[in-house]
Amino acid sequence: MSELIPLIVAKYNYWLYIILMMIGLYAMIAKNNLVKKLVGMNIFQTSIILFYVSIGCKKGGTIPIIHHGIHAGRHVVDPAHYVNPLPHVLMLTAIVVSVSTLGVALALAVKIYNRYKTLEEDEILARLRAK
Amino acid sequence: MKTAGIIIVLLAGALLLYATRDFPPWGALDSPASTHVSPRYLQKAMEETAVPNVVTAVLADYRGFDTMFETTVIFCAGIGCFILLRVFRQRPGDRYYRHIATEITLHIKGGRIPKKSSEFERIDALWTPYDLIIKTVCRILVPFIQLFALYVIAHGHHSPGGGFQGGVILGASVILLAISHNMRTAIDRFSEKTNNLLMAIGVFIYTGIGTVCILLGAGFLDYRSLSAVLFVDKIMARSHGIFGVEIGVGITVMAVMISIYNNLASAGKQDEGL
Amino acid sequence: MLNVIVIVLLISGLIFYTGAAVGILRLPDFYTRLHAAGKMDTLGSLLMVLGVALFNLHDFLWTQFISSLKIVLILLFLFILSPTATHGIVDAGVRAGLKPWTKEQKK
Amino acid sequence: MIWQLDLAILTLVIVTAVATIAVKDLLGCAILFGAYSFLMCLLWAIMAAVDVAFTEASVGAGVSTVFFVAAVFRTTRRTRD
Amino acid sequence: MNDHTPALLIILPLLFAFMVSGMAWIKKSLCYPLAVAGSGLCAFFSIRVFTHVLRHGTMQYSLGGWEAPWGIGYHVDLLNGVVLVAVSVLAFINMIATRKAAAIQFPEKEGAFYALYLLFIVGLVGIVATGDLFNLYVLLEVASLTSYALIALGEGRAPLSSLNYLYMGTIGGCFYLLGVGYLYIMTGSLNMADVASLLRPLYESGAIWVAFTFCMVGIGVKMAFFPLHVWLPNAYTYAPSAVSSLIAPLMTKVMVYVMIRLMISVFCVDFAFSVLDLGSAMVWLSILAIVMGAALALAQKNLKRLFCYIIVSEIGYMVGGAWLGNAAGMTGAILHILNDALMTICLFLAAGTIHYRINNLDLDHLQGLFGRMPVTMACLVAAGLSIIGVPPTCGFFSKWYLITGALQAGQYGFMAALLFSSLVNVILFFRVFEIGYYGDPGHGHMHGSSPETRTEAPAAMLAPLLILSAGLVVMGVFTGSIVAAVIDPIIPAGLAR
Repeated sequence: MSELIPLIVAKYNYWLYIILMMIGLYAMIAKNNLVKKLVGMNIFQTSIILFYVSIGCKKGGTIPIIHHGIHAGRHVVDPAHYVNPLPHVLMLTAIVVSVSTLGVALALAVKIYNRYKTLEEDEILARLRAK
Repeated sequence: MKTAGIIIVLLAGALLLYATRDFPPWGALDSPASTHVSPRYLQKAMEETAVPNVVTAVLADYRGFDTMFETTVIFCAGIGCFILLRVFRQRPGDRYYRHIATEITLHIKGGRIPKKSSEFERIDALWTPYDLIIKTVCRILVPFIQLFALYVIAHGHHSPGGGFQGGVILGASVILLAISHNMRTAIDRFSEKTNNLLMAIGVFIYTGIGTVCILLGAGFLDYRSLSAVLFVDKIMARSHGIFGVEIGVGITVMAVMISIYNNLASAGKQDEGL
Repeated sequence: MLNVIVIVLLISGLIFYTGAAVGILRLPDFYTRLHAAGKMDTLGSLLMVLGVALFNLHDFLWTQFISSLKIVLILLFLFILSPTATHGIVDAGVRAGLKPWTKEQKK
Repeated sequence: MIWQLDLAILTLVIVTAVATIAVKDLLGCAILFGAYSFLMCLLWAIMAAVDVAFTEASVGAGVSTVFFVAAVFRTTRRTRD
Repeated sequence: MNDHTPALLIILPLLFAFMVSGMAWIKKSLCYPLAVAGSGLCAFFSIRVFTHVLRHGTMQYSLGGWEAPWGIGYHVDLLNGVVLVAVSVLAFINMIATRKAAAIQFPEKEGAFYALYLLFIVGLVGIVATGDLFNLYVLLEVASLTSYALIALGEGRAPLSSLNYLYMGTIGGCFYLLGVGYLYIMTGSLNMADVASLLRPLYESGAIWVAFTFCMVGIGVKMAFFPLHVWLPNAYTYAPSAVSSLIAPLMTKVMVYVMIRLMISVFCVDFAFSVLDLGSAMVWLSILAIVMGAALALAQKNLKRLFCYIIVSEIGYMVGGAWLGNAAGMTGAILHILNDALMTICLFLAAGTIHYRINNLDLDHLQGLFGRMPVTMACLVAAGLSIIGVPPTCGFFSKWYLITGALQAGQYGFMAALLFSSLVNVILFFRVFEIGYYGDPGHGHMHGSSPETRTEAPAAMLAPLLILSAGLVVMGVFTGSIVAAVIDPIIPAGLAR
């Protein structure tokens, strides 16, 4: 047991993000409702963000805002004290992309609902086939 | 579809799981991700940009080009929602008016649209009497939210936050007004034209600052050259450049959030919503 | 001394939170549940946030004081907003025509 | 970061994610999605990614939920799965 | 003083896009001229960049004044340069050619439409010019988001097919992002050249292999490679004609470019061909793509839909050529990116012009079109011959290189598939020509004007179409020099000659 815990601690974050990703991807592929698919899409995207943020983690690192370490006019900063800022930057962008996609997709969903009066994919396809 | 979905999902999951075998342990200090590029940001950001929040420094300066396109993505979403949903010519439907003094509700079916007047107030078709407590509290709250949003934008150099978060909060304050009162109240204060212009102006500020840098003889988004205009040294010029950029981001994000909400909640008619 | 106050505040906050959680789970209908959630949650969060604000003043510095002040502002907003939100939900419930639970009804 | 706390929140996140795609009401789905985003935001705050957490709190838990609710208001709550 | 053209190439259309969208609320009549100016400047600067690269070699531009692994760098070599020119020039020509059609379809939202149009160009041009993996993702999302919105403007099923495209496209984008994440965790860098140099000792690692797979699957979704092509036909068929002639030729080709770029300058050819040894599997997949695309095209009754399936099979050509693993195949693939962009824009512009006049693209409505729109149909014939691969046109030459590559690699199946699809294209186009030439003009056209009158499209639409179809032949004639000057230097040394 005592050997097992370090092994799990070393990687569990990556495993759990994969589970989240699988949930999201499954919802996107298998769900029938258009808005449900969107929720799946968002879960998928957040899971990727989780993955990136996990990359940036460092043991014993604090938030990347520099608050000490001025020596003789020069800032001496030990990178091990702060977590990696680059994945955070990338993920800010990814969050923005996900909310933009969500906006456009919801606009499309509203448009589709106005035309077909339903959000179920199979009902829409049945209606199209009936025409 | 379900079985296909399960197969694809399991396949992808298994592949990803297989790859985690080769990953460095979580949080390891000697992983390539934390030794190759990022240490330089942490060590030099304060010296080179005078911004203690390294995320802001990387976001708006080292990788400022990414952020410009991030703002562009938001702008695309705003324009996309507008072009998809907005309907300009609408058939006159049923409208409801209330005489303010006597609280008599009038129902006008089709026909001409009456002009604005001070005695009658237009109300939603899905009319719910708006609650006094919620209305008052929200009206008191909105200025404070906006103040906080401005603080977040301006203080992004020293604390978490920045243009994007502040812009979202600014947009949320107007959305709160639209939810707690009604959409016309919000649109009266913040018209569609202003909103759409601000949407373009914000990103224009960002790109414009980059272009000004070119005109001053440095590379695109190289804020150092702004020192000639701002009368500060090169490091502070970077800091000020980041601030200008953040303002642009904030304006665009605010306008886009409001625009998407208005178009979504009113299905493009922009008269009544949630 | 400060520590004791902080611990007392945090623990009493936790007690109120627990009460809110039990109330939401155990009470019979919409209104009573919201009653529990609205009141207990507000008080619980007030106490906890106050505890955090005091804890922040551990070594008294100007910057620490400023951040404590900000936390007190959060407290103020919570005090206004949490009841308003509860009121809004109850109002919507009344409009939607939910009947309050009476003793005669079965659970 | 305390890995036990981290693991507990991650488990909660997965539970909310499953609940979000399993619930049979779109409005409930939107609200659960807000809860999911908020838990995610907590997780990132624990992992010291404060900027990401702030953004997720304002975007994921705030504006996205409002967008979902607005879209559900203009369409329908009904869903079969 | 350094040269800013690589940056200006992207910034100027971006600036003009914002101006157009703001101008829509101030003075509407200025929108279109501004859009043309933006697109034209983009084309002008891309040509300048290309000539500069031809003369002086690779151009580097670091944005924000930060050196490459820390900041974002642009890296324009010959491969980028030539694709840049193709993208920006074709987008510019399409903007001029579809002015009338767009003005009819979106009378009130012209400003927003042209803003999205310019942003789409910005996205594509940025994808081609960038040297940073994550920047590529952001620009990919710019291009995708604009194309979702533009496609959904069409009639009928357009919103639904656009939403399907959005789901597929987001899965693709996320897979690409995952792949980049895996690369980042293993190497710690995002710059393409830097990653390539750091990857070499890691070739045996499973994570790199998975990263490669996910990048390729993501790009494959976006470029509609065969099993992942389901979104393409509906999306491009129901899109408005001004949009489909913009997106159909450019988006998929740029994605093929991204695939080649990842293969030759991120993962390097050694990894793609010797370590992974995926070559023959990918070639078999593309054989499937070509055959299925051609077979499905045979079953279509709508002109635009037929072209869409032709695109699916052409994607198979390019992917297969790139994965043949020798210089001739790669040359064929790169040449085919250019040629196919030119051919498909011709096809879709012709289809758009026909749609502008008769408002219907079902094959049985096209009867007697040669009499009614002779010039448009002549251009359609030229594009069709090029797709089939008739010698003076450019389609022949890229097919020639592909077949040579297939023979050298011993992939006779690929060669057979190429010949099969050419045969199918012959059948397809001659059926269209037959309907257009011999079909009874009165039939299927009960309403409207007398069938004998010539209702040729306005000159503003015809002139670009004529220029483009002349370009088909010009490209064909100058193939030799293009290959010698542009494509030969970029073939990586690791490939068998």
